[in-house]
Amino acid sequence: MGAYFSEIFRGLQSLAIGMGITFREFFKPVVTVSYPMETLKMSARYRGHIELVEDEKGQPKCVACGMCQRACPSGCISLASESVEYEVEEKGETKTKKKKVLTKYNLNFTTCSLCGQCVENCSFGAIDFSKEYNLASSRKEDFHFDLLQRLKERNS
Amino acid sequence: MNPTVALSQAPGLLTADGLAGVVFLIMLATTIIGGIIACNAERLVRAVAGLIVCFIGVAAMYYYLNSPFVAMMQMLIYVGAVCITIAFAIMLASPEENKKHGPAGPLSGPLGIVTAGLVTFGMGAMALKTDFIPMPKINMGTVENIGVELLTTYSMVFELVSIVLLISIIGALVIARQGRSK
Amino acid sequence: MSILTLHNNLNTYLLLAALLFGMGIYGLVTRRTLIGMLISSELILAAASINFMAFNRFTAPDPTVGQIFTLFIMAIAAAEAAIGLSITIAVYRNYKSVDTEDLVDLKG
Amino acid sequence: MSLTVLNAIIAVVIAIGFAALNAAYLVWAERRGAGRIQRRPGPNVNGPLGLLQPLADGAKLMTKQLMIPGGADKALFMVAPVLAMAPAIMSFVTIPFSDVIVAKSMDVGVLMIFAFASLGSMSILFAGWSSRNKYGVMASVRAVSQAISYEVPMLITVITIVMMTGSMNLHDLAVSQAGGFWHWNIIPSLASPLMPVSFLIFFICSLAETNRAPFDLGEAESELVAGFHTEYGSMGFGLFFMGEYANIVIGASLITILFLGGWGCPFGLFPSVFWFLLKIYLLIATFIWIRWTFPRTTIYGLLNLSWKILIPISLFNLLLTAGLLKVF
Amino acid sequence: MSAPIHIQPGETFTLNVGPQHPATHGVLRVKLEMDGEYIVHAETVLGYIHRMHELMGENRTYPQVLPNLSRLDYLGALGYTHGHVLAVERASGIEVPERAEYIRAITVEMNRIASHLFWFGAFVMDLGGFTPLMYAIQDREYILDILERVTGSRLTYCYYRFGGLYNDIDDEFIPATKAFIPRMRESLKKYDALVTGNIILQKRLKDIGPLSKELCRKYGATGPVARGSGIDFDVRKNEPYSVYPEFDFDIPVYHECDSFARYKVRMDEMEQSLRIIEQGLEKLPDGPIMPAKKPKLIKPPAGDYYQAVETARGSFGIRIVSDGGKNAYRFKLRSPTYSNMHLFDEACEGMLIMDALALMGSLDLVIPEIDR
Amino acid sequence: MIKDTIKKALQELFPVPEPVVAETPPTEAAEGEETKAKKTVKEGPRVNGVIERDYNACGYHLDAQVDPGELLAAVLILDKAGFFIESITGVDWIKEDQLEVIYDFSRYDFDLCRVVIRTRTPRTAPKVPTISKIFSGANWHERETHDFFGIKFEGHPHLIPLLLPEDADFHPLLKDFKP
Repeated sequence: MGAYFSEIFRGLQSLAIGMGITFREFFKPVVTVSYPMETLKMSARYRGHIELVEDEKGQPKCVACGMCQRACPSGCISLASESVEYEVEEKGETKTKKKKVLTKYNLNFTTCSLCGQCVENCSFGAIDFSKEYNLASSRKEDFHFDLLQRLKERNS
Repeated sequence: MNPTVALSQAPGLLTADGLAGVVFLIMLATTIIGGIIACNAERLVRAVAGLIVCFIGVAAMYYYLNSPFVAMMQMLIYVGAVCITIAFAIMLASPEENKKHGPAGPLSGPLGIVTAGLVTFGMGAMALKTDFIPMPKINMGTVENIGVELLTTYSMVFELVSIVLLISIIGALVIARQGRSK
Repeated sequence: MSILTLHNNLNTYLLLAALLFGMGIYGLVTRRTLIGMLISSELILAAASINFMAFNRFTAPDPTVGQIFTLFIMAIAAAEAAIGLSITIAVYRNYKSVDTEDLVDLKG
Repeated sequence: MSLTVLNAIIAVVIAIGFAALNAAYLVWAERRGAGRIQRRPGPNVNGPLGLLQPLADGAKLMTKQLMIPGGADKALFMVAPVLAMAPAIMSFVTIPFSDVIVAKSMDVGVLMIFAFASLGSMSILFAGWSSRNKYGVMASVRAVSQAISYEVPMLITVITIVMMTGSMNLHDLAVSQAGGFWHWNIIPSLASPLMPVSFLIFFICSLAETNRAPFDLGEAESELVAGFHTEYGSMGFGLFFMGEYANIVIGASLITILFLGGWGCPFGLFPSVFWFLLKIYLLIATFIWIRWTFPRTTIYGLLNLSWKILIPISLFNLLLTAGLLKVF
Repeated sequence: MSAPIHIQPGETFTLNVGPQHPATHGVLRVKLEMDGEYIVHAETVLGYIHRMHELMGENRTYPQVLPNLSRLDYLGALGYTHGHVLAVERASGIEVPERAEYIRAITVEMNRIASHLFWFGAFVMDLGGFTPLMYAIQDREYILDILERVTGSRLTYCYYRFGGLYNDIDDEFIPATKAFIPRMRESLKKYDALVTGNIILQKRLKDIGPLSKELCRKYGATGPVARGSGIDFDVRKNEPYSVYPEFDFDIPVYHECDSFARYKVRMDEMEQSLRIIEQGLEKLPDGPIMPAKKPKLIKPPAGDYYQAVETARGSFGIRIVSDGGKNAYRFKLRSPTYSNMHLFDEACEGMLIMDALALMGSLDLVIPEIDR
Repeated sequence: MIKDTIKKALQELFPVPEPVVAETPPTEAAEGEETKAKKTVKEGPRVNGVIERDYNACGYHLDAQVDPGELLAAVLILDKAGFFIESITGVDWIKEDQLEVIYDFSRYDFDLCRVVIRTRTPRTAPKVPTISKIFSGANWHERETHDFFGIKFEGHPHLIPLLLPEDADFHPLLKDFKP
């Protein structure tokens, strides 16, 4: 009989303790961020989709070596380049040199797993993560990024 | 109260009495429709639903018969207990949910109608033919009166009913628990 | 006599009770399952109760008697429902059916 | 048009309006309250403090299509939500909000509320059964067995109170406690020393009867998806929802009248409808608070609680009170 | 509750829990043969999000598989990546700088706490209490913020590299983690009062879902499920790897074998993980995070290598059969929940559905990890 | 040490001492093991027998290869010694036209011993007896292996696809699988 009542009593006591905790929490400030009204700043290392890095002249640093393409596990990077001849002054004489110039750098963000292998494998520091996270669309095509185009738009 | 007094003048539709009459007619229809569903529906669950509708109507009848207490007990016991028990039994005992329960045989339908019609006709005719003589009331039949009567005049019956209920509960448990051992 | 004063007329209730009784009889005759028959018998009990209540209201000198009797009917009906349904379930466990036609096996 | 009809119509409109408004804004209050307890804002976009959220919800529910699952018993499927909502509104008829605000003061007011509450469990049973969903059937069987087993201690407690007051009229019950909180039924007196326990029992039972957490087994979402209203959408669901909240208001009103002195002021002054509303909304706030604090009980834990704890104690209380009433 | 011993034939019905069901936390289907509310027989149906990670592991080079490992278990991703890098390091004999190992251990333990927190919330939500989930998520967010600042992502970290780490910890990491530890201890006390002590929860979990020691052994259950059944087994202690021998921590073991024991094991484990983090921060050495000489292309010598690590859910094993190429010849993932879930079929027979789902919740299921 | 007892017990399964086992004493250095393992892979299927491996290099202690017929006996030894089953998997040695089934066992106590049991079966009609009668937990692992490699586990109670779709008739981890 004693156990019967003590169990009821202990049960009620535990319930009261629980209610006390939620009561205290009731008066604590709200911790959530109302997303569209407020936004958070992404941390410096935030890994968004990749973006081409430009040099001082506003041209992509990329030399189209294709390391990122090879390193990518999901094959979401496709790039193309063409060889252009250009002239440099070297020791007083003009020489024609060949250089690969990036003509296309597409990122298929739908398959990207944001692992960072491409950035890690780039020996030239030509790609970096963007801090963009407001990416929502109902169309698949919106996630096929033309990074060269984006670079141009950023510069203009 | 003498019924003939009330019958002498007809109330207007929009007075309190008239509204009461309208509601009564609605409840009357409810009772009859519920009864028809209860005895005629092919699915048993619908029959129970009809029974509930019918009992709600019957409760309203009781209310009009000056005994709200019995009306509420009707709802509480029939709707809240008996009908739920029946519905439970249907769930437990008829796995073929969609099986239609038609009439028992080719003749049973007409036979049923004839029997039921004869009985109804007989009872109705008897009711209409007989002159019921109202007697002077000795009390108002309030809840208080019922309580006093139950515990004085009918106390023995009251106790017996309690025993019957107890026995039926135990009996029901014993019968229904057969075949399932824990 | 207006249609709106029907609720003050004994005959209304008696006819309703007769109708419900008839429905109950019809159900008892035509239903094939135990539960269906139980439902029909509830209708018959309701008809009887209405009669009690009607006479109680219009003719009986002591208007508590009918009410008390109706209450007893309710109690008995509840008991009957409980017992009837437990029997139904027991029958179902043994026969896998509550159809009255299937319950012809006397050996149990 | 005569005054009677007008009165009747007004009463009906007020009853439905009160029930609907309560349902709508109790949902809002519940969501805001839950939000605060969980340290998030809750609905706050529609209107100031999200006060227009119920309208948005209502508009959404009403404009959606009512899907009837294949194989469902259509008639019962449609009737069940109505059967959930209508008795709840009917019960408002006899609840006295103050000395004068009452639609129909009945001598059997308490019984009437219980009678109509029993219709509610029928609607749950039909909803679960007719939607031809196994989860629905299991949930409705659970909900009904729960409702039946909690009606018993609830009624026993009510009998204790009715015995002390000598009336089943809700108005009389409230009036008998007039004049300060020391007259309330919750305060133990010589004749009823266990009244706080009775109050607790009644409170727990009304939680269970209204299918509120921690007794919301009928809609235990982690086991039975959404319970008996799994297949309901649109206004079918809306009616169940409104019925649930209307039932909560009725439960809170009943507690207020039976234990907390109805519309009486705690200090014995100015009894009015204000106190009544204050008390029921405080009780509802407690309901909400409890819901967002506790996990759900099991079905056998729930039945054990009723049959092994609540019923014995309430029966003992009934006997004790009866004996003491004879003595004092 | 005792099970019905004698079941009437033809009185059972089949209940499909899942593929979409609130209790399965993902796309898992359990076919339950029910007698009323009692389970007569259960059959789990898997494969709804099977993605053939093992074939991907054979088709990709070793570094390319790294992001896959985070997708196995999205709640405790770091533990799984840890297993992979350790396995490849063992196979190709790469030495890991001590600092990298310490950071790995600290982040893995933080991830373990995050995973247990989410489990705690989801489990209590399974039992019908919604609020603890929100409190747990608040604490978890704090961990995710710290990890995001270090790794760059919040859920599917791809942080470890063969031989070290993707990048070193940032300046805020140590103060933030040090601030987190007392805060987490405070929260654990709160959970203890709000949830663990609650009579309803105790009634729902105590003596419910017993898993005997022998059952665990036959099914190969590991992790908190085994430890709740009185099995003193934790890969971190039994088969020490990484820098775990350096830490002083206990393995919580409960002998009650019920759901409450499993619950308590996880709650205690969070405390132990906090201890490891505390010690790790203290002992964190300076130095490089990548080895000085690291092969450009990872080509383990031919052979059969196995590495087990203790993740939040149990012993995660990874088997690499190499033929000397840059891709694995066979890449086998032994996921702990796969074995833990398997015993559910046998254990839940004769239970009430409520208790069975409480048992399922106490197994801490992450479906992508079962299906792989 | 449990390792030695298990090794002894497993060796007793092979009445005629295999030459390979005799040639490789358990004290041999890890490097030797490695080279030998490499060699066996290159040269062809390994001969049945028990090899003690270097734990630090491989991650397990005992590596036993048995015939499918001896499998149950070997597993029974481990069951009696209180091992638990970690996993079962297969490897497709397409060049040798054989399928290998690998059973991993480990212990719950601190007497660390991981045992790997391998058995090989021809690729054309892969058949291995089930061990789900001994370790109930092998049920799913065997079904999974059947999914991926098409290996028939004889006597398995419920050998239907587990992770693959119910109507799958392909075995994706076979090396000649073309999606």
